[in-house]
Amino acid sequence: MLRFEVDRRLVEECHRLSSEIVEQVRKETAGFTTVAIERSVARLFGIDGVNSQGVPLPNVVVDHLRAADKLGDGVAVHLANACNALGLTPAETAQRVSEGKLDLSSLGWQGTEANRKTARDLAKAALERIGARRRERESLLEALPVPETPWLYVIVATGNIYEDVIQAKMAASQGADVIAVIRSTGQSLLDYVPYGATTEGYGGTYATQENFRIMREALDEESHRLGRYIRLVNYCSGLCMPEIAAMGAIERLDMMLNDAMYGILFRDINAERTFIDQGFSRMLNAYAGVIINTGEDNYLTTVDAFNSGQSVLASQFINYHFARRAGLRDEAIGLGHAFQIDPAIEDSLSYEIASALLVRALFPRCPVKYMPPTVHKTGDIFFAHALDASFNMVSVLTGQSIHLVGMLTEAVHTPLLQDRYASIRAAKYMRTAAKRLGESLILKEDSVIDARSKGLLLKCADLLRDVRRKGLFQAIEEGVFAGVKRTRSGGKGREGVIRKSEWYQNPIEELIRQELSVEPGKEDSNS
Amino acid sequence: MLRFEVDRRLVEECHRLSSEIVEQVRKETAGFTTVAIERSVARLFGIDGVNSQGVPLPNVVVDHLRAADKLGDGVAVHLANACNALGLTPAETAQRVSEGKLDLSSLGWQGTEANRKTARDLAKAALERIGARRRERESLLEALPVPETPWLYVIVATGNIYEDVIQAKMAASQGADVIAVIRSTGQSLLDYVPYGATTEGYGGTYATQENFRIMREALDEESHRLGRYIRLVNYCSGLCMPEIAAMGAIERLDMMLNDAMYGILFRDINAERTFIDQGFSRMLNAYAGVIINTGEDNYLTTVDAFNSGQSVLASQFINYHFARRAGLRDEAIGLGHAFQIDPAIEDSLSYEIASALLVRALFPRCPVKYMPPTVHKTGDIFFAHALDASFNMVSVLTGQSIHLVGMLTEAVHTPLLQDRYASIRAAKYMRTAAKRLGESLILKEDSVIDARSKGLLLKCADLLRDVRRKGLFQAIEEGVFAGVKRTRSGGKGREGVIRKSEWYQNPIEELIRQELSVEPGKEDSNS
Amino acid sequence: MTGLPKEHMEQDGFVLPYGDHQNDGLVQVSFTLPVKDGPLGDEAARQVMRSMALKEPQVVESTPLGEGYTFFVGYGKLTRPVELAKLKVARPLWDKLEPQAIERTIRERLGREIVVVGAATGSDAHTVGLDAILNYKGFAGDHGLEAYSGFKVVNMGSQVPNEALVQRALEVKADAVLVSQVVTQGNVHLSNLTNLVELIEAEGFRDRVVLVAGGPRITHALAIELGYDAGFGPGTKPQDVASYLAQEVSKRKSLYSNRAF
Amino acid sequence: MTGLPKEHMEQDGFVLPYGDHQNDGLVQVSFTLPVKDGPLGDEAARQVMRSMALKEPQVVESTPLGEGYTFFVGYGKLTRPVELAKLKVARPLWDKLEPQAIERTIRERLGREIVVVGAATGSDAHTVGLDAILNYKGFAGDHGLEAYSGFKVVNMGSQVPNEALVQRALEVKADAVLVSQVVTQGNVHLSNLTNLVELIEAEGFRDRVVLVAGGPRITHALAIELGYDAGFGPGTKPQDVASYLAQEVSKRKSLYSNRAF
Ligand code: B12
Ligand code: B12
Ligand SMILES: Cc1ncc(COP(=O)(O)O)c(C=O)c1O
Ligand SMILES: Cc1ncc(COP(=O)(O)O)c(C=O)c1O
Repeated sequence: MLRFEVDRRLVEECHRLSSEIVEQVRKETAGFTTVAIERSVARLFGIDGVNSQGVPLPNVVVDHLRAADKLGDGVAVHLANACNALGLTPAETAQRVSEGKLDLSSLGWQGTEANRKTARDLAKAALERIGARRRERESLLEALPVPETPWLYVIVATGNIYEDVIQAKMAASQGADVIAVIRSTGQSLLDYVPYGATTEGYGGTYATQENFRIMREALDEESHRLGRYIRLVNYCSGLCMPEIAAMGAIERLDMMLNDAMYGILFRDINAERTFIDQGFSRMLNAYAGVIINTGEDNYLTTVDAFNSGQSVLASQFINYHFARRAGLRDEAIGLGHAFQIDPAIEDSLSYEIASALLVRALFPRCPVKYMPPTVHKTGDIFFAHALDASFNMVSVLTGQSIHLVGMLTEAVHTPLLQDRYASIRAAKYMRTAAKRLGESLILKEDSVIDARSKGLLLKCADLLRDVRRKGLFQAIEEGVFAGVKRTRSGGKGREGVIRKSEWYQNPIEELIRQELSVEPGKEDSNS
Repeated sequence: MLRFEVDRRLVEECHRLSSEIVEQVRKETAGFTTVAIERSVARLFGIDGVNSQGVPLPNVVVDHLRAADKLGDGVAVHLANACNALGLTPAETAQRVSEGKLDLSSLGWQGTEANRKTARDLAKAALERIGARRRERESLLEALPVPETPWLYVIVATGNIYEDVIQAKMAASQGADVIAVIRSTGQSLLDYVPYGATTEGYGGTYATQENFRIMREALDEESHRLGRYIRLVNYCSGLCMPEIAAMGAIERLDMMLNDAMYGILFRDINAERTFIDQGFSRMLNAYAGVIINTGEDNYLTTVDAFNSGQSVLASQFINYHFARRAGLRDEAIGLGHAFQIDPAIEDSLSYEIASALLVRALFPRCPVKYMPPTVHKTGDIFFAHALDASFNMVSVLTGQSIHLVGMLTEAVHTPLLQDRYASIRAAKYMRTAAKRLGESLILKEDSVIDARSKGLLLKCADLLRDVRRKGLFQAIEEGVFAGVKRTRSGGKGREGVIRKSEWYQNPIEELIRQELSVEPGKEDSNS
Repeated sequence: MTGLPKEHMEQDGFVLPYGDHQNDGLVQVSFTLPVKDGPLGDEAARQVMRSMALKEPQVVESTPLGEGYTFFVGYGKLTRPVELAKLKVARPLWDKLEPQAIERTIRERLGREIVVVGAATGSDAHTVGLDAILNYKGFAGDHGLEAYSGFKVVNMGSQVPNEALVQRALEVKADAVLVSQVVTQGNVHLSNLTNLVELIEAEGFRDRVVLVAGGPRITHALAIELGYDAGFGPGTKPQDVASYLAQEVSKRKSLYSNRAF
Repeated sequence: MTGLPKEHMEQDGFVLPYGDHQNDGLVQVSFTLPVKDGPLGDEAARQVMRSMALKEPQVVESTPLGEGYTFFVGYGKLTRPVELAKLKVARPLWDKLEPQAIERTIRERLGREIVVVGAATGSDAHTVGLDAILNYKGFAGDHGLEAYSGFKVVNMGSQVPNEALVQRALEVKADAVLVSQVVTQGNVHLSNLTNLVELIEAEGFRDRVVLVAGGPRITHALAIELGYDAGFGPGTKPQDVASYLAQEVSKRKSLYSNRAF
């Protein structure tokens, strides 16, 4: 592929700055957990299902402890206490709590050491379950290798999981390597995860554990039929970020959209809550062997791509360091990037190449998730298709790894069966036709592309210096990313941020840290 | 633009070989004229219109002389003789002949010198008329410059000249720089040129002088409206090659499809006739300031583009030397090239770049006419559009000059209004988006592209050596070009080849040779 | 959508699609059928085209998409012309004004600021279009309503429940309520928009407010049909909306001179 | 077009186009109207879609193409399903055979070479398709009829007048006449093909010859309708044609055992 040589000193400075930016946030949020994190622990302890009013049991348990002002201890010890006291599994405990038959706060305390140990045992069992699914993926990947990059990533979004299955299988048979089930509008603001198989969503299908299971099963079947492992993606953003990470780990999802700032900027979710949630959810992703997809591509929908390239890069550095701190290896950090410059701009294609090259050079081991043009598409489906052809070319030329296939009907509707077909066909063609194109070309010094890449990196470093100076919360408050301003204490879901008590325990986190050797405030050394 | 460095020694050898190949053909055909050449002279002397049976008067006059076995002298002196004898203009002469009122062969001979002089005067008047149109073009181009390359070239082909006008004007307003009126199937095998405005053709509109005029007038109007000179193209191939060149010269066409071998290979027209006709028609093109378009692109419709690239190149060398011998400057030799490799082949895009680069490097001053993919298009108009996007990119990247805009409906029908729009839109986008892309990149030595370009040139040289050895007629007999085999004496229209008498005179040719300083058997020195 | 030259609305005659020749009626279609590819599938596709009143239906491509589904591209000829004079088009009743004229209209005809509240409602989080109209920055070189001294703008942002929007409109005594709807899958925009009108009617201030909808699938006609005063689709400029509001709110002032706010 | 697995012909039930949901009926259309762009133009486009029986017609793009013409892209929903069992499809009545089986059939059932004459007729100069079927080289890895010892092939090439083809067929006592028609503008292929049948009938040897048409817009059904014995469309392999001819000519031999040649 075509290569760009970065100024290593500058890159190191960017890494140092962002590492410091991220450490600052970590320090300021270390004393807190969230309702969503606790619900994930509950889920991982085996609590699932809904009560008679349809409220998910993880919510029931967490709300119950919260009402008793015990949530600061974490759910884990309290569930362990019930276990030790009554010999109940967490699921049984939740069931009783939900039926009003059990009050956890009035149960006799079975001893801190004993409870902590039980909690750790429950956590160990949970992680074993996840580990098993991870190993399952590894062996499937060995048996059913995915021969070509970039992987072709398409979305299904009918709103009905059973239709999604039909469309996903067909997409896979047409050549898609990765299937993302887009979720319904509005789900990210729900402070619970809907339950069971669902058949009605708008602009997407609800992310539920059962939906995950149904789709994973269908894709496993299809993977075997095709001799190629089809990866499954869903979102762990929004108010339930860590819970969905847990569900994804259990149902062997392969990638998850997980961004440290997307919820803040695009869903007006409280910033502290988001930073805390992303930390734990990424640990789960890391343990599950999930590749995360960050969401910088989204910035270019609210600000101009030509002028704001540096904010995408700066955010990638920051997201990267958040991810490293959660134990994700480079190979699991799928940084979001996008082809969004106004096609009316002279040399737009060269500028797109410049930024695509740059992100590859800056994060050489990270599988960039390259997003297609969307903003400048209109109902002229023919021109949209031509624009995607350029995107496909740049993707292959610059050696991107995860290629979100652009749709000719982007400005019209979520993709029809035939839209996905046409788009996959065009992307496949380019992957073959331009296979060794990048190897054939050398970037000319001081050319329009080279100058743009260099300029972007300089601006990115400036921006990171500025963010380092004022802190990430302040930067967000000033609208540095995506042109969106959010205050530290504003936004949805802040009430779900809980100060940890001195007895707080999250045994899942502890174990993951231990197994992946991630110390709080430190990144692991593979960098 | 991206560049490829050719092996100069090898290129010089190719030029020497093809010059010799062409000189051999010239020598073997120098003693002949054709009915079509003589009809062109008649036309240029002002003979037009049809007789009561609809037979064009140039045919009437030429057939008349032929019947009297006088055609070997050329029409010019006989028309001059009539002029000197009866004081008639050639047009009046033709009228009388057609009415059976005049027998040219029984007219008293007015003296060779006198007749020759009159013939030269008539020729001078004709060339002045053409020269005036040429200067008209030059001043229009100055007033209405065409700012961007590649020029976007589209076809109109409704069969009805009035519909063509509507579609051509709209295409120009959408961004087309060049309009080609495709002619009806079958016209190339007519041994006369249809007369008047026509409204019914199949797969194209008849090439008639009136149709030329109507379209030129409409495009002049549009050029003024748009402030950009719109070039008009038609075909001077087929049995009436030189006549149509004459008509094009008179009606200020700007480009003409004119290939030294197309008629032989694709229309089974006699080889000797074709070589003789192309020589004179190109002189007319040269004098009129017309850019010719050669037809090597067509070869890749009957043989595989991946395996037969060298035959395209070899033919370009040969066509080039035929053209130089007819007085065409490099800037007027639009060599045909095409993007036709099977898109299913790995690295097909790199191979396309390789050959597009090579042709630019071999003929640096010739305006290559780059043809879009056609053969591998199917009714999947979406994929066809994506394929054209690649073609558009290669065209801009490699700095082609005349860009025939590919149509998404290539495999379906001659372009609809909306097809042309979508295709122009996509091509315009690429011209802007990739403007300086080529300047940004350097070709890597021994890469897949570089190796392919080098390999093609080597094979081309081999092929030319072979053709030089056996002669062009023999090579054609063996199916070297386009995989089509034609014998020297076979094919249509051979009866129209006429041995020149010792009194033969073609004053048009003489004057053009004089004014452009083209000696038979020599190329001019701008090379 | 607004201030269009007259000739855009006043064409007549009968028209047919035009591909290659006047009135040839040529139309391109593509669709997917749950049939296998093959002669039967092609015939089914032709039958679909016949159902669409297309003559000489041609299937130019049929591609299997996977188990039992086939994608078709076709061309056919429509023979029933459209009579332009008979078309009913909801006509915009305002003129496009220049910014100064807008300010002047508000100052002179209304004599106070126009208060507008805008939101992307329901679960819709697309704010780019709404922001383009409301925020100072604007759209395509044209500043948003905030840039006018004649407008006071409350932009509530995205995913705003209809109830919250109604509440806020009452609080700030809004002259105009501007709603953006971008997501249309399952016609969710239609139910959202209808619900808002109902809430406003229930609160009893429908006649005191100019109600405007916008979004890529919104047309003026659709908005009218849903009980709105105006609708703005793709390519709307802030100036269009400002022109409309300046004229409409001023006009209403005289109609409801006794209005509470 | 030949030797298709049975299930390709034997589906039934009612089907509708499928976009996002089963039976949503979604169809994409594009066309150009001689109208200016604007609300009236959009409404004319919706009216065109209504004429095509599309419900909820959506114009998603309207682009002016130049003086008074506008290009539209639309989506709409078809609600009238196609009943598969009721479709009439001309069924191919031959089986696809392997090359050896083709040779054997000719040898054993006919006992002599099959003589075929092929041409691209009228002013049509497209020979690639015809050559693909006839010439040794063949198409997509499959050799043409020339490669079979059972066929004697006369390929007359392009732009052959129907009269010349008929003449040659008589001269060589052709068992089969193969015609290629690629250019279809103004339906020129239909008149060409019809004219050929008439000439052959006039010469009185229609029943002694297998008459086959081929080309990108040819279907078996169309060929039958025009009075041919078979039609071959895009993607035809030489082997398909060889299979058909081997079986059909052999069959006819028994029917017309007294035939002149
Ligand atoms: C940018 C974008 C996003 C951004 C939004 C950022 C933001 N803060 O707005 C992000 C990335 C966050 C996003 C997310 C999603 N999106 Co989105 N997104 C788009 C995209 C690419 C562009 C929209 C846009 O900004 N257009 C530019 C503006 C200026 O145009 P506009 O909205 O039409 O506005 C103009 C007019 O309509 C009018 N107007 C609009 N509103 C108003 C209001 C008033 C009062 C007035 C007067 C005028 C007016 O004036 C504006 C200026 O001319 C479109 C695809 C496309 N190319 O259109 C998809 C699209 C709209 N998104 C879509 C979907 C499905 C989603 C998701 C639901 C996907 C998912 N499941 O995750 C999510 C969730 C969003 C949610 N909960 O609503 C679909 C909607 C499908 C449908 N028709 O139902 C689209 C069409 C893409 C697709 N093909 O799938 N999206
Ligand atoms: C190659 C080509 C040419 C070459 C032809 C070279 C040659 N010796 O054949 C050249 C460059 C010379 C050419 C010229 C023209 N062409 Co042309 N050409 C094409 C092109 C790109 C490909 C056709 C092709 O070779 N296909 C590959 C073969 C294998 O496919 P096929 O023909 O469908 O054949 C298969 C089946 O149909 C079947 N079959 C075909 N014939 C037969 C016969 C029998 C007996 C059987 C059993 C089966 C059979 O089996 C074959 C194998 O599967 C098409 C566009 C396209 N992509 O389709 C335009 C196209 C066919 N050409 C077109 C036109 C208009 C022309 C011109 C008239 C343009 C002009 N005015 O100058 C000229 C003149 C030609 C003339 N007088 O007929 C139009 C026809 C429009 C229409 N539908 O009416 C097309 C569709 C392009 C376009 N969109 O405008 N053309
Ligand atoms: C990181 C991330 N999360 C989530 C989403 C989707 O939005 P929501 O969380 O509202 O479903 C996106 C959009 O593409 C995204 O990039
Ligand atoms: C040089 C040349 N002449 C003529 C033609 C057109 O064919 P015809 O001469 O049959 O009209 C072509 C085809 O594109 C061509 O390339």
